[in-house]
Amino acid sequence: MNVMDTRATSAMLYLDGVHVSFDGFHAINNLSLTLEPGEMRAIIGPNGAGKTTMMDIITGKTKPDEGTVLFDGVTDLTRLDETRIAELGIGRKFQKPTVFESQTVQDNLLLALNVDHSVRGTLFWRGSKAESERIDKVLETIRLTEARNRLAGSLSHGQKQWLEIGMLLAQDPKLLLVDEPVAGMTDVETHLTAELLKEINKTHTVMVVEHDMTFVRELGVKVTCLHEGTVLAEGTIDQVSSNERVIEVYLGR
Amino acid sequence: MPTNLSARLCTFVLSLFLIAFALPAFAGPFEDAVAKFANDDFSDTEEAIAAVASSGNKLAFPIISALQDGRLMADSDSKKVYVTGADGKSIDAATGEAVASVPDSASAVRLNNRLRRSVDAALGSLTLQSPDVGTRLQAAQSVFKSHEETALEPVDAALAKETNKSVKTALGEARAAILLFKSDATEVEKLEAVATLRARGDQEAMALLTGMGDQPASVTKAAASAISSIQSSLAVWSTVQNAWYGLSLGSVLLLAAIGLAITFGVMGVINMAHGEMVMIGAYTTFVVQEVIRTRYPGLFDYSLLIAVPLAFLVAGAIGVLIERSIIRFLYGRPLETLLATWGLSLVLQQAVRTMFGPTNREVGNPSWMSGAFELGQITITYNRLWILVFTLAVFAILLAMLRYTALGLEMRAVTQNRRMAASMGIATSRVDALTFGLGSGIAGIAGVALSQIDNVSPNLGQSYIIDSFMVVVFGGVGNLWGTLVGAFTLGIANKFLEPVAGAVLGKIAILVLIILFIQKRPRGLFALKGRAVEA
Amino acid sequence: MTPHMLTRSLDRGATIFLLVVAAIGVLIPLSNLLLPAGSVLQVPTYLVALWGKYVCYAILALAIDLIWGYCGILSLGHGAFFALGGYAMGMYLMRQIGTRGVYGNPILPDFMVFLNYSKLPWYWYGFDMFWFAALMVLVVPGLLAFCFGWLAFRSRVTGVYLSIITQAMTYALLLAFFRNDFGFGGNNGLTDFKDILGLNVQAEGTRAALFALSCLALIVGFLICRAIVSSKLGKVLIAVRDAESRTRFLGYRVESYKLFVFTVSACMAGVAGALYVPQVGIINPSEFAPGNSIEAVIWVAVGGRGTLVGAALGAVVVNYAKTFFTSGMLAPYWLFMLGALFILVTLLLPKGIVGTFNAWWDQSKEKRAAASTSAAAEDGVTQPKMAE
Amino acid sequence: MPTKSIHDIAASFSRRGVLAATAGLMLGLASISGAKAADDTIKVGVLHSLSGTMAISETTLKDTILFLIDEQNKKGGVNGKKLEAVVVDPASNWPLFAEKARELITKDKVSVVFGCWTSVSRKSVLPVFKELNSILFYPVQYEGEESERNVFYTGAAPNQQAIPAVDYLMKEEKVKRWVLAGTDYVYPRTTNKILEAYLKSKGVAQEDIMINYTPFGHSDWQTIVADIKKFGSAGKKTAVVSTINGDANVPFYKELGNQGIKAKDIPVVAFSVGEEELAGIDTKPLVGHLAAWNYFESIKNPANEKFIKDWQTYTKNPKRVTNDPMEAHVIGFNMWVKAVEKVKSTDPDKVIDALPGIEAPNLTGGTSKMLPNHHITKPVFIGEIKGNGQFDVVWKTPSLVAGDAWSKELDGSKDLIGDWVGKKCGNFNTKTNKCLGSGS
Repeated sequence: MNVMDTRATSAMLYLDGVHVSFDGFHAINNLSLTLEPGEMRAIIGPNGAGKTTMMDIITGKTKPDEGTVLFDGVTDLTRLDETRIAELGIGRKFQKPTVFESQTVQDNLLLALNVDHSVRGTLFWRGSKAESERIDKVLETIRLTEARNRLAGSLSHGQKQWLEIGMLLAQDPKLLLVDEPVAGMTDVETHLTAELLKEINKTHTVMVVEHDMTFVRELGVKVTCLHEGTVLAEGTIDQVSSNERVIEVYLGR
Repeated sequence: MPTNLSARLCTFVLSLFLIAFALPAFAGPFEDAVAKFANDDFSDTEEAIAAVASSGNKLAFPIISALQDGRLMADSDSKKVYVTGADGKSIDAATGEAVASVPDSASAVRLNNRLRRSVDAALGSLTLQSPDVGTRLQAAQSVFKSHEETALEPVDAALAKETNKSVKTALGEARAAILLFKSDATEVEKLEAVATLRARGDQEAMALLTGMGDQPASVTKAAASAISSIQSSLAVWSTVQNAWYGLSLGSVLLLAAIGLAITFGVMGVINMAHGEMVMIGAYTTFVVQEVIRTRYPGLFDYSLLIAVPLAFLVAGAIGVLIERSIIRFLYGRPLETLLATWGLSLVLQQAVRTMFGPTNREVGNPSWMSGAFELGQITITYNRLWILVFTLAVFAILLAMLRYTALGLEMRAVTQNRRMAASMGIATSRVDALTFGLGSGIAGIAGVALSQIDNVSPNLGQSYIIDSFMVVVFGGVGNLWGTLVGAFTLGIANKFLEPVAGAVLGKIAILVLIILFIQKRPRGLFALKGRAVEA
Repeated sequence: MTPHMLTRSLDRGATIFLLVVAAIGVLIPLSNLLLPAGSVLQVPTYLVALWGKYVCYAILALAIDLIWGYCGILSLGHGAFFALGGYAMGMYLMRQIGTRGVYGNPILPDFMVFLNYSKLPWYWYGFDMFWFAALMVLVVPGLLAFCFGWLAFRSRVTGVYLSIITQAMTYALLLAFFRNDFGFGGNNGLTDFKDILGLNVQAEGTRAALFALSCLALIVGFLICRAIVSSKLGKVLIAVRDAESRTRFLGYRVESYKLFVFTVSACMAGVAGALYVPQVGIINPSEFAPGNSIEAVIWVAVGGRGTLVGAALGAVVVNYAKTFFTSGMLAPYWLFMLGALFILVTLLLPKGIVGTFNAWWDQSKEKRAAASTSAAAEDGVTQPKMAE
Repeated sequence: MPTKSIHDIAASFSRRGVLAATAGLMLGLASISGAKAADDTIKVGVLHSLSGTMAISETTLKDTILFLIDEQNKKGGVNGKKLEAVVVDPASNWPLFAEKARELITKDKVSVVFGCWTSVSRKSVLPVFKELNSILFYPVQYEGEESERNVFYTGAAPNQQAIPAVDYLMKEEKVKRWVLAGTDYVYPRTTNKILEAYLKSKGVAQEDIMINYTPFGHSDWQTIVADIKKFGSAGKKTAVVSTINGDANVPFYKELGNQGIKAKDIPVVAFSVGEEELAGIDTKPLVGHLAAWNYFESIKNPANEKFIKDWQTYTKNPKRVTNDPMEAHVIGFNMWVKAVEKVKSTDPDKVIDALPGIEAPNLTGGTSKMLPNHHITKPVFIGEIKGNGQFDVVWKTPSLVAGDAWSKELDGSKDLIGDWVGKKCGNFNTKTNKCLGSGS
């Protein structure tokens, strides 16, 4: 399928005036944000800024109290559940890497492939050449070819992070939401991950949530800073990091 | 109540003895009547009672009251009958002369229910003018029950003298009851009678009105309207009664579930052996009562008060033991915990079965726990009332404990964020043990209360475990208030369903409703929202 | 089942298991029927019936393992599906009694006669035909499981909550079937069967046949389970078990997967019950008791969940122990042992007999591999260390 | 796609799994079919639950049989052979009853089995006893409607308990209005059906009969007791006929006592409450309530006094009570001994044919006789609960009552009789002169 979005006129992701509160605590507060097709966006912000909650809303895990969330300019995500949204082409990588630990690396990727996901389809499924090639390619990209038959649970933290990204690739969505991909990675791994994401961005729209400023800088893309569930500042990394209020929030001056 | 009535009677008997001795005994029919007691035949005894009661003989009262308390001894061979006083002194029932000792061949004159009723009736008319108010009230009421024409004169006589208000009304009602059934009573009298009964307005009054047989038209009409008015008022009361039953059932459910709300709700541990903790509490009560019975009978009324802390300690200790030896290895594996504790429950049951035997054990109700009182037209039994009070007290104490004590604070800390708590120097494993102990201890306390209304048998726990889980899940896990509301909701719902659907269908309906409810609100009535759910 | 699924599901171990079951299924009946009674090798009818019961339990255990071991659904109400299947079969057997009931009523079963039923309740229609009863054996448990699961899984009732409401379900059914007005013989249930398909249920031949049939059912059931778990669907199930929401975000309809296995499993339990009834000779509400379902779960835990063979093995081992310990001097202590078994297995043997053995086996295999090709192994073992 | 992990797992374990399974099977064969009967003893099977819910009632009966066997062996056993008890525990699990029965007869080769309490347990072992042609003595009062060649019913049939009790209440207490309260299982259902028919035949109107069923172990009696109170206050003398099952009785009586329902207002006559059950309750508030049995511990009679003394010495428990089902076992056991001695053999067919007509003294001074329908003749007593947990007999039938297998009150069975002597049939229709169904 053609992953490049042809309708570059409308936004890939469009959030406007979104509110969510848990038992009185306002996690997301009048949040508005748009993501153009093919764009890669880095989201930063202190703990509790609502980064993860935002992703929950986009992926249908949490329903907003009010506000619009549009995908591809047309689809209202607030009405759909996780499965449907995933089928639409939104992939997500969790903050703490979640892979299927008791299955092999390649089975993890196999499960991620965006082929027939119906009960019937999986029950009578038989491996095809195309599929195994896709998997080999992904394994290549995430540098796990040797580990293909190892249980995912036995991978190192960094490898798990990559495997999860690999699963995103296999899923081949229009929009990737990547939550803290380099948490707990060595500098080498962090660098490689940045490379990987840039590579992915060539063919996909990506939203990255990350604390690691050097990493964000390395990505060199537009940055949005969230604070208390609303957009505090937007722009290049330098603009944002020189923004008074951002500094205030981070250094609590 | 019957016990202290007979006590009053005894004193009254003795006072009458003095008079009795002074006078020379009658001769003739009275002796023959008395002799009948010795035939050990229920119908003879009945005749004897009637004859003696109506004889007007001074000995009539002592004889009949002795008969009631099983102090009337009869010797079937010599046909002699004796009255043994509470003080052990005995007299010849026929003559009233004191006798040295009652022959061994004599045995107490036996009664059956029919005779007990006629004894009550006889005593009623005999004690209408007793100096003691309580006795007079009793007498008036038993006359009301028996409403025999013979009692009319004594009633009128008593009414004339009576000063006490409540006794006066009671006598009035008794009189009405008699007149209603008196064939030669005038229409006016009967109409008055109906009015009086209508005023009384309870089921017994209605019983009399419905059962009065054929009467003059005006009376039947009045009775009919009286009945309908009583019925309508009773209908209202029955709703109140259902509500009360619901509350009382709810309190039992809450009591059984509250410990679970701690172990399951707060710790997330599925303790299938929870019911057995309840059972252990009940058996503790049994042991306490046994010791008291054998050593310090005087303390019996306090047995429960003694049992409560003990049950808490015993069950709590066992709880801690379980947590240390089994549960702690299974944290984060709720389903395994469920299986292990189920096995544990089997072991505990069989252990109790081998120790105390498989049969039920008797746990007595202290006097303040037995009996009932009338509130308007509904009966409220003391044990249910106390259990309700007790449950609420336990609940309040538990809440306070969680909120204000150090342990409570630590518990909440550990359950909300174990790692953080640990890093702040809280000995989490100690807290776990104590929390589980607390839950089990409360289950033990529940056992003390349940021993008052249910079997004390090895199966006691089994009958509560499922209901308890329903309550906790329905109310919302991790929320004590949810458990409270859940318990009372289920209790009341159950009691309003029961008259309609019957006990079995009612219970089934409740279960189905809960299943459906869980679909709507998978985390119960008072569910936690947001990130806490994931944790 | 398409051929490639069959081949895929038949690895060495599965094949051996099937062969043994088949062997037992053939040899025991033969020795029982052909050899002279009393000879050393002759299996007495008593044992045929007994082992027939074990085999039925093994099928039930398989059904539970399929949902618990592979999909993480712990049902504490599977006894209900077992019992429903049993009742469907029982109703057929009751209708077969015909005029040989104590009251000689051609239509009404005895219990209906003395409870003054004037005519057969509508839900008893059709059960005089074997094909209908056989169909109901699958349909009734399946339908209940489907409706229940549809409600539960759609509203994402999971883990402990699910276990507890499955328990509520079987408890409600227990109470319902106790009621005599319910039309299933109340507490006494259905019993005093005469024929099945015109054969006397008491006859040795019939017993042997039933036993063989049960073994066949176990084989088929095992094949179905293997086919499911070794297909891609099996991987999805495990994925759901390990990380449900992750699976959702990959675009799988988790609820339909759960619903599918839950229903399949319920049907298997139904079949087990249906085979159990004619061999035991009675079906009554106590089969719905929550305790029974929990015990069945323990069989699986003992044998090793997520290992199918283990489940079947566990069912046989535990029930054999039950038979053994409930006679003679040990009789009063049976519950102690069962309870202890529950505790010890969960504490010391969380993987179950087969699972533990299997873990040990893999380790020793890895060692051997390491011994032979140390280079590859080192690579595999030390790489994570470097990364961290 | 290679799916290595799963398959290896399967491969590696199932080989061993298989071995274990086969080993288990072999072990099974060895241990179970291995045992065989010793010839110098006669084996007696005891099939009573020692664990689970029914242990409450059945454990005592197990001890009773062991006690009787002990006594018999002191007298030198039967036909010069010692008796040997084989005890199994069906653990209150009905299918297990069938399995254990099969085991006793086939593996242990017992000559007779004494056992069962609940109807369902009897029902579940019936096919086994028929198939393997052995003998079961069933000691508990039950709903009747049964007469099997291989079973001997030493407990009361409905006409030996329920109907006399109702007669007593009508005659002595002038009861006009009836509450039939029971646990919802077959014994109360059938008994109440019989009583309902009987009461109507005595001219009691439908609105004067209230029937109520509760689940097993029902513990919240508030509503029902209140209903009984209401029903009882309609101006006619009311009584409760209780077929409530053992465990539910304690809360029931406690609620009665607390709500102040005195025996002299609304008497309760129970068919399942004996000395054992009362041992669990404080009986003072219950004095005057009634129970109908064929035996009471309190009955004054040398035979009974001796039995109680020996029993309490045997159990080393001076407080151990005796009850009706125990007496039933005593009678049944003695009848079986006599029959075996009569035919000089333990061959089931001979013993079964010998048993009808055999007489054995019961503990209440009479002599019970085994009837052709395999039920026995018994006296019926009405006892009043006393403060000490015992009963005071207030009425007894003038003579022994013969147990009816088939109730005269039910349409389904009024023409049926059981006769294993002449007709060789358990359900013989006297109208059509046909033996219904397959009979045995």
